Amino acid sequence: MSPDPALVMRNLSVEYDGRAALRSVDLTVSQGEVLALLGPSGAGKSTALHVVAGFHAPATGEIYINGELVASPSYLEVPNRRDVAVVFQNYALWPHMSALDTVAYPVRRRGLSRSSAQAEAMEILDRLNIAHLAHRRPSELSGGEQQRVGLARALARRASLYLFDEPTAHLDSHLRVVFLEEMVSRLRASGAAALYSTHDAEEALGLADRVALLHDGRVVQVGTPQQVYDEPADAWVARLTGPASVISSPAGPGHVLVRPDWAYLGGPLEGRLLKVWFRGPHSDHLVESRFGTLLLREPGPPAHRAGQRVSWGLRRSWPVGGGEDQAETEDQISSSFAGPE
Amino acid sequence: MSPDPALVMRNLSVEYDGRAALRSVDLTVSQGEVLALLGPSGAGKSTALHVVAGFHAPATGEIYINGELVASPSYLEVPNRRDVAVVFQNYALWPHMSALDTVAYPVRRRGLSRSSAQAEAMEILDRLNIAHLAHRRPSELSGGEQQRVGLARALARRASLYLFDEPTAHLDSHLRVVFLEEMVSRLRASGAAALYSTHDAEEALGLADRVALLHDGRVVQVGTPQQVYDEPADAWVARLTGPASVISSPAGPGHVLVRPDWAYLGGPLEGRLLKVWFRGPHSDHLVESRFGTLLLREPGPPAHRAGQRVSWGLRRSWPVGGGEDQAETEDQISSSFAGPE
Amino acid sequence: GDGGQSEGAASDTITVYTCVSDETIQPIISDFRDKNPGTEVDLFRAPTGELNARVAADKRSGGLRADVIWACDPLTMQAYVDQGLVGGWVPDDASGIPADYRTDDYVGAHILYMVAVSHDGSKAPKSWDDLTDPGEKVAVPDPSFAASALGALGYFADSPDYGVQFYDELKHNGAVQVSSPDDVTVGVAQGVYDAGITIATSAYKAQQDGSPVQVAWPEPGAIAIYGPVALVKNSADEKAAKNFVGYVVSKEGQTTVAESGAYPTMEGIDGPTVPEGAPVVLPDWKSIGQQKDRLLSEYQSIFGG
Amino acid sequence: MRRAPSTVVVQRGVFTIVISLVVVLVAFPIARLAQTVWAETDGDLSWILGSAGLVTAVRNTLLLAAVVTVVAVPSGALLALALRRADVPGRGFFRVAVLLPILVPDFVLAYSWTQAYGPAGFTDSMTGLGWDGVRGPVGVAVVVAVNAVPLAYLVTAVGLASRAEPDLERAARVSGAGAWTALRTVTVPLLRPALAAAGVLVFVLTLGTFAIPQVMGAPAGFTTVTTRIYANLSLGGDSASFVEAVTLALLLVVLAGSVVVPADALLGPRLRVRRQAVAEGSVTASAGRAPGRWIAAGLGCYLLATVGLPLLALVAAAVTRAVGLPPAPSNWTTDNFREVMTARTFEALTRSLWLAVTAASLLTLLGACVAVLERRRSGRPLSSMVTLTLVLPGSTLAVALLISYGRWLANTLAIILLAYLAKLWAFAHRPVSGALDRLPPDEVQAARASGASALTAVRTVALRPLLPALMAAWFICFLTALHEVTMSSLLYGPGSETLAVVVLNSQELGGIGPTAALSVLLTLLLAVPAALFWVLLRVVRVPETDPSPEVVPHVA
Ligand SMILES: Nc1ncnc2c1ncn2[C@@H]1O[C@H](COP(=O)(O)OP(=O)(O)OP(=O)(O)O)[C@@H](O)[C@H]1O
Ligand SMILES: Nc1ncnc2c1ncn2[C@@H]1O[C@H](COP(=O)(O)OP(=O)(O)OP(=O)(O)O)[C@@H](O)[C@H]1O
Ligand SMILES: [Mg+2]
Ligand SMILES: [Mg+2]
Repeated sequence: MSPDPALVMRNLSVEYDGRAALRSVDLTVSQGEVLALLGPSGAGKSTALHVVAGFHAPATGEIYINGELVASPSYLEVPNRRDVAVVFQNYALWPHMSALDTVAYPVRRRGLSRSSAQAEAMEILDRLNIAHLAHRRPSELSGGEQQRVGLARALARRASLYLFDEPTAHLDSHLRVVFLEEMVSRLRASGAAALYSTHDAEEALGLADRVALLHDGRVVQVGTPQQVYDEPADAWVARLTGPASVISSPAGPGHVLVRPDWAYLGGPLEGRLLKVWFRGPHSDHLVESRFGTLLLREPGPPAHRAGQRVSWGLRRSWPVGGGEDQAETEDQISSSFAGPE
Repeated sequence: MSPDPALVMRNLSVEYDGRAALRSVDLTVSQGEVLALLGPSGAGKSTALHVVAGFHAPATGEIYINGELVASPSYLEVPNRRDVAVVFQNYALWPHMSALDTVAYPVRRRGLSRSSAQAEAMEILDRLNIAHLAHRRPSELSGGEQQRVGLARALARRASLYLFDEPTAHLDSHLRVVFLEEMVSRLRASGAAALYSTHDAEEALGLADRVALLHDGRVVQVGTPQQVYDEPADAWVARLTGPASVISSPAGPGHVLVRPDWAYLGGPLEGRLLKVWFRGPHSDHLVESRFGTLLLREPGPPAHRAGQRVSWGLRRSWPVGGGEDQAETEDQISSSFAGPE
Repeated sequence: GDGGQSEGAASDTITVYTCVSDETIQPIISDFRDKNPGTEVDLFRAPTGELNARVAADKRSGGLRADVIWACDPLTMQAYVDQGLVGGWVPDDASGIPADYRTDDYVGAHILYMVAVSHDGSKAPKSWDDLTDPGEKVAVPDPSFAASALGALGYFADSPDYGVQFYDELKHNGAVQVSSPDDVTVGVAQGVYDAGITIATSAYKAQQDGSPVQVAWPEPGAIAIYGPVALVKNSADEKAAKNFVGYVVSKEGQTTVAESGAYPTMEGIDGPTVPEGAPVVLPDWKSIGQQKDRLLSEYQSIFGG
Repeated sequence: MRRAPSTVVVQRGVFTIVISLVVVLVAFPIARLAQTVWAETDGDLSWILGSAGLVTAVRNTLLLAAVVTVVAVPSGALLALALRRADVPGRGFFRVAVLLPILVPDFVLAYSWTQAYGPAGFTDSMTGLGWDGVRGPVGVAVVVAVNAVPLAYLVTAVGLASRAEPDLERAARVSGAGAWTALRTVTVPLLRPALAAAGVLVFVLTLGTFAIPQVMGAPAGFTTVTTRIYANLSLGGDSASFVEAVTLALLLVVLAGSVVVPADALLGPRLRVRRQAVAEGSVTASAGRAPGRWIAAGLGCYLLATVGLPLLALVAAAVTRAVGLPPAPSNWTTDNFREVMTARTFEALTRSLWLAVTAASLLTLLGACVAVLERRRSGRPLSSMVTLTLVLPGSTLAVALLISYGRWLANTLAIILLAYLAKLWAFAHRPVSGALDRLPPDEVQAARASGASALTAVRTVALRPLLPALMAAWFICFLTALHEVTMSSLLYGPGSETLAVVVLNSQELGGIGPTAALSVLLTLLLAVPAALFWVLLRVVRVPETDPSPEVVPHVA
């Protein structure tokens, strides 16, 4: 395997007729690494994947795959000459091909015979539990089934760099896991790397070796899941990587960031319950106190009702730049946890 | 408002050239209620929505909207005569229309003038944070942005029954909440009802008044979120509605179902940690014991490492039909929580 | 015919079907109008093929919608007669027209002469069989396409010292068939062919326009194909129609024909060029009519691809 | 299945109208022909079908049609794909230029080719490279093909325009497919409906083509069914030859039917791939890695050969005093143009324009209706039916209409209009049908679910993507109707002379100078609308704005 990183984006910018969608992005994906691109809708995730795949030309910067220059403003290698496999956010399945032919397609391109290509394709379809749909066309498949065909096609490509664009958006938790395992095992086996775009913090944290946070075309933080979760660069990152409240620090001046699980009920501090949500394995409590409003998570069903006075405490907290506007944050919090009781 | 339920499906079956996709489904959505259709990929969620919207004819059974018969094997009311709004799983946006025109479309159909229609459309786009994209066509929008346009179009329809097909699949947590709030407030205001298809248990539990579990075209359980989570009809429902382990009951014969939060570390029972996952607000522990393997959730980052001996206990458990195959279940569990550490 | 009324035309309006070119028919009509004020003439002019189709269709949908037909060859006209569509009357003063050019049913109103046209530089044929001289690239019009060409075929086939083998020899010397006499003229003018059989009018027109061609009236003679005019049976406007036919074959009519650049049938009217003492021969239309299919198939066995 | 009232009425209504029109324009006329034959032969056709050379003629006809289809359709498709690329310089110009052959009547085109390439023609007199074969089967095939390419091009182009699906090609590329593989495995298969439509049109059109084989085939004794039909008519004062002509025409109908009907029945539904509305990126050209300017150069050569020289020869003929003279200034004249531009001509021109516009508009509507109805099982035969009249040579179709409606409509513009509708219906239907197949149903459903009635949904959502196809259909019909010769010259009466009739009647059909002049004028007259048409087409196309890879040089 080449010693060079699997993917290097250097000072990469992409524009759509004048509007910048990526702004001088610098990212490196080492061999065998899974890098999650975590960002809200419109952040530029798909754009990043597409420019790496070779669908767009960069406005500035270069892209290297396995140390080889594949794109610069003056030079563009065509997609099929880049050793990448792509899962499209909208599947991009071929209406005239059955699931089997679709997945066999990249295998055929690798030069295998029709029959062996179909055998290999069948295997992959089977792993994603859609072998029984092998002979249906996209129009006869459900959304999630289509997405799985798209996934299977990418896996069949056997590339050294996989580009996944929200590949599990339409999969239920079980299938999601099945796919992730399949994906990981393949990566491990082939030592391939992956750039994985998602808007789901939990998925990114649980899956990736490193997470890159994309905000409006810019990379605002790169780090291990633990890092970006426990030590977010700012309140924006904090909220994107999971539930978080910003309150004025009980122990001195400035503001601190508090994850729901960093706080607990029955501590030294005073407060009042504003809202309680049952969330299955745990419940969330919105607690009002003189330090601000914060969200607090306890395992199991709710023990108190909204309106009750409660005592609470902090296991830990993380200082954030004072730039945060308290009020705005509160809305954010309450909103980001509203929903009918 | 009419006293009849917003939607009644009676003994409803749908077939795609011979293959059944819905099998004699009986469901009722009362006025103002949000009913979540929770099911794995391919369960028949979209089919159910489409047949209610009037895109397919039922093979058997009837559909009543606000007490009015709209579909039976012998009669089919056209979609525009049904008081429904639809969000398509694949958006189904019109390639030649700007976001603004798209959202103004249903308003225009309500007979409003072009200008006032556009004003109303603009308002909705603004609430979903895409006002600045009003003049772009679908091909110039990101996936999530397209989905939001699709949502806006449905909200602009002002129907008495909304059909949402995995409407938040491409939205980040923040947008998801914004949309849900918008949706709920509109439902509350207009007293409209919603049939909400999703594969995300947490979303279903947090959002819906009642949850219907769809398995291979059949409804296997209907109940409040609390009911389906705490008292699942069977192990399949249990796993679909959230993490769950099935172990042989420590207190006597038979098998019991255990949610991760029903178990805690430091209890009377013996075990060994097989795996630990950091999941942000909490961590999951896979514990091996003589009763079987179970998943256990503790708030905060992991306190132990895999391989360590631990003691554990159960806060509560739920008996399930012995029909469960233990071994199969274990794989299921471990798999459904695997993922690279 | 009754079509005349079904069109709701005024009762003193007559309809003329013809294949004669506009240059000829228009002056005739206007001149006739001047001489018969109050009689309107509607014209349907089309190449023989379309004309036949129109007549056939009329016949099968309520009868001919014409009062007078002016065809371009006797064969076609005879066929109409045989179907009882036209004829049964000719003007009394038709005697001005040579007997060769009339029957009891129709009278020749103009003549097409099939002559030889040759490119400047290549020698003009003295007699028809000069065309079979080796080295001459000759173009002949397709007799299954143009009745005039069929007339020529008919003549040669009948004449003892030619016969169908004349075409055989032509073919052997690399003669080429083109679709219409006009194409012959064009082809020769361009030098694609050295010489060819075509219609005098077309050849002379090219020559006058300045095309590099010469016209010859070979021995035993230019083949004369006359265009007969006839009265449609039970014409709605017998009187006006008869007037028209009468006029066309009258001295004035024939003069107008001549002035328009076509060859009149009436003798003693100075029309377009006919070289001094140029010989003229006549095909036997009766026999041509009878053995048309045999002629054509024999011809096609020679020129057919 | 009962549907709710109002839509039932609408659908039934449209269906009934279309059906009855098919009867009036197609079924009844053909039936009348058949009945005529039957009545006048007592059903004994042996003497006709057994007649000498018929077998050859039929063989020639079928062979010609097959060859032309095989040549023209791929060429048209290639043009369409090439001209889709954003990086081809002068794309707009090419898009118009490619269509020029449609502007020229068949026999003029035939003539111009003999002038350009034949012995003593352009190339011969300049470079000494004359092509004898141009007057013969090969020449016929080439010219008919050249004449058909624009049609194939137009049908495929609108198929492409009706929907851009770049992600599908991108997916092929990242699966490891080279440009051509992607083209072969994804782009072309997605075009199949349009290609099939083009194929049927070209095949049937060629079966029925007359002028070109007549003018260019005669020297080689190359006969087709159509030339035999005309031969029978032109020597056919007698009933027998007329009946023979009609019988042969019906034979053509049978030939066409036996190809088209099975094709439609079998292929039609299979070719249709149901699309799903997916978010679409913008177009990345993928027609190959060759830089656009090479493609442009190739196109240039093609156009020069197929359009440039022949049209030049045409212009030369139009301004030259007499045939056979070198086109030197000394021989130039405007006579031909003056001959064409008489008061009668302009009167006829306005009439023809009116006729062509009406016909084209009605046809587009009818074509669209059939395209929609054929998707219902009950409507499927329609598409085949309306194709049958296309194969009838103009002369025979005109006869059929006269026999059917002459009693009431003879000598009126109405019957000419009917003839155009009957002849060109397929022209209007097939392109729309081909484009409709690329329209995802979800988008219409979304409109319905937004409260739009069936008609509103079509108007607001379906119409726009189909606009290119509809405009193309209109355009083809308009042009063809504008310079249609045979039918109008057989059907016209006092006060209903069309442009072609007036001009071509001014001397025997085939008189080249004025006819050339007419074609030149028509070309000029129509090049303008043609240009506008393509500009419009670009405007209504789903936008293709993208920094496409081809704008940056590739490394081979
Ligand atoms: N047009 C069709 N033709 C044939 N089978 C179909 C068609 N559409 C859906 N199906 C099948 O019907 C079943 C239900 O499809 P449906 O789209 O309702 O599933 P779903 O619950 O929406 O799944 P997902 O969450 O993946 O969208 C699936 O097994 C699918 O394969
Ligand atoms: N073809 C295009 N033309 C113009 N603007 C575009 C185009 N495609 C994307 N954009 C814009 O570029 C930005 C980034 O788009 P991109 O698709 O990369 O977002 P994303 O991160 O994938 O979002 P999502 O999670 O919703 O898919 C968005 O603001 C979008 O509006
Ligand atoms: Mg995206
Ligand atoms: Mg679905």
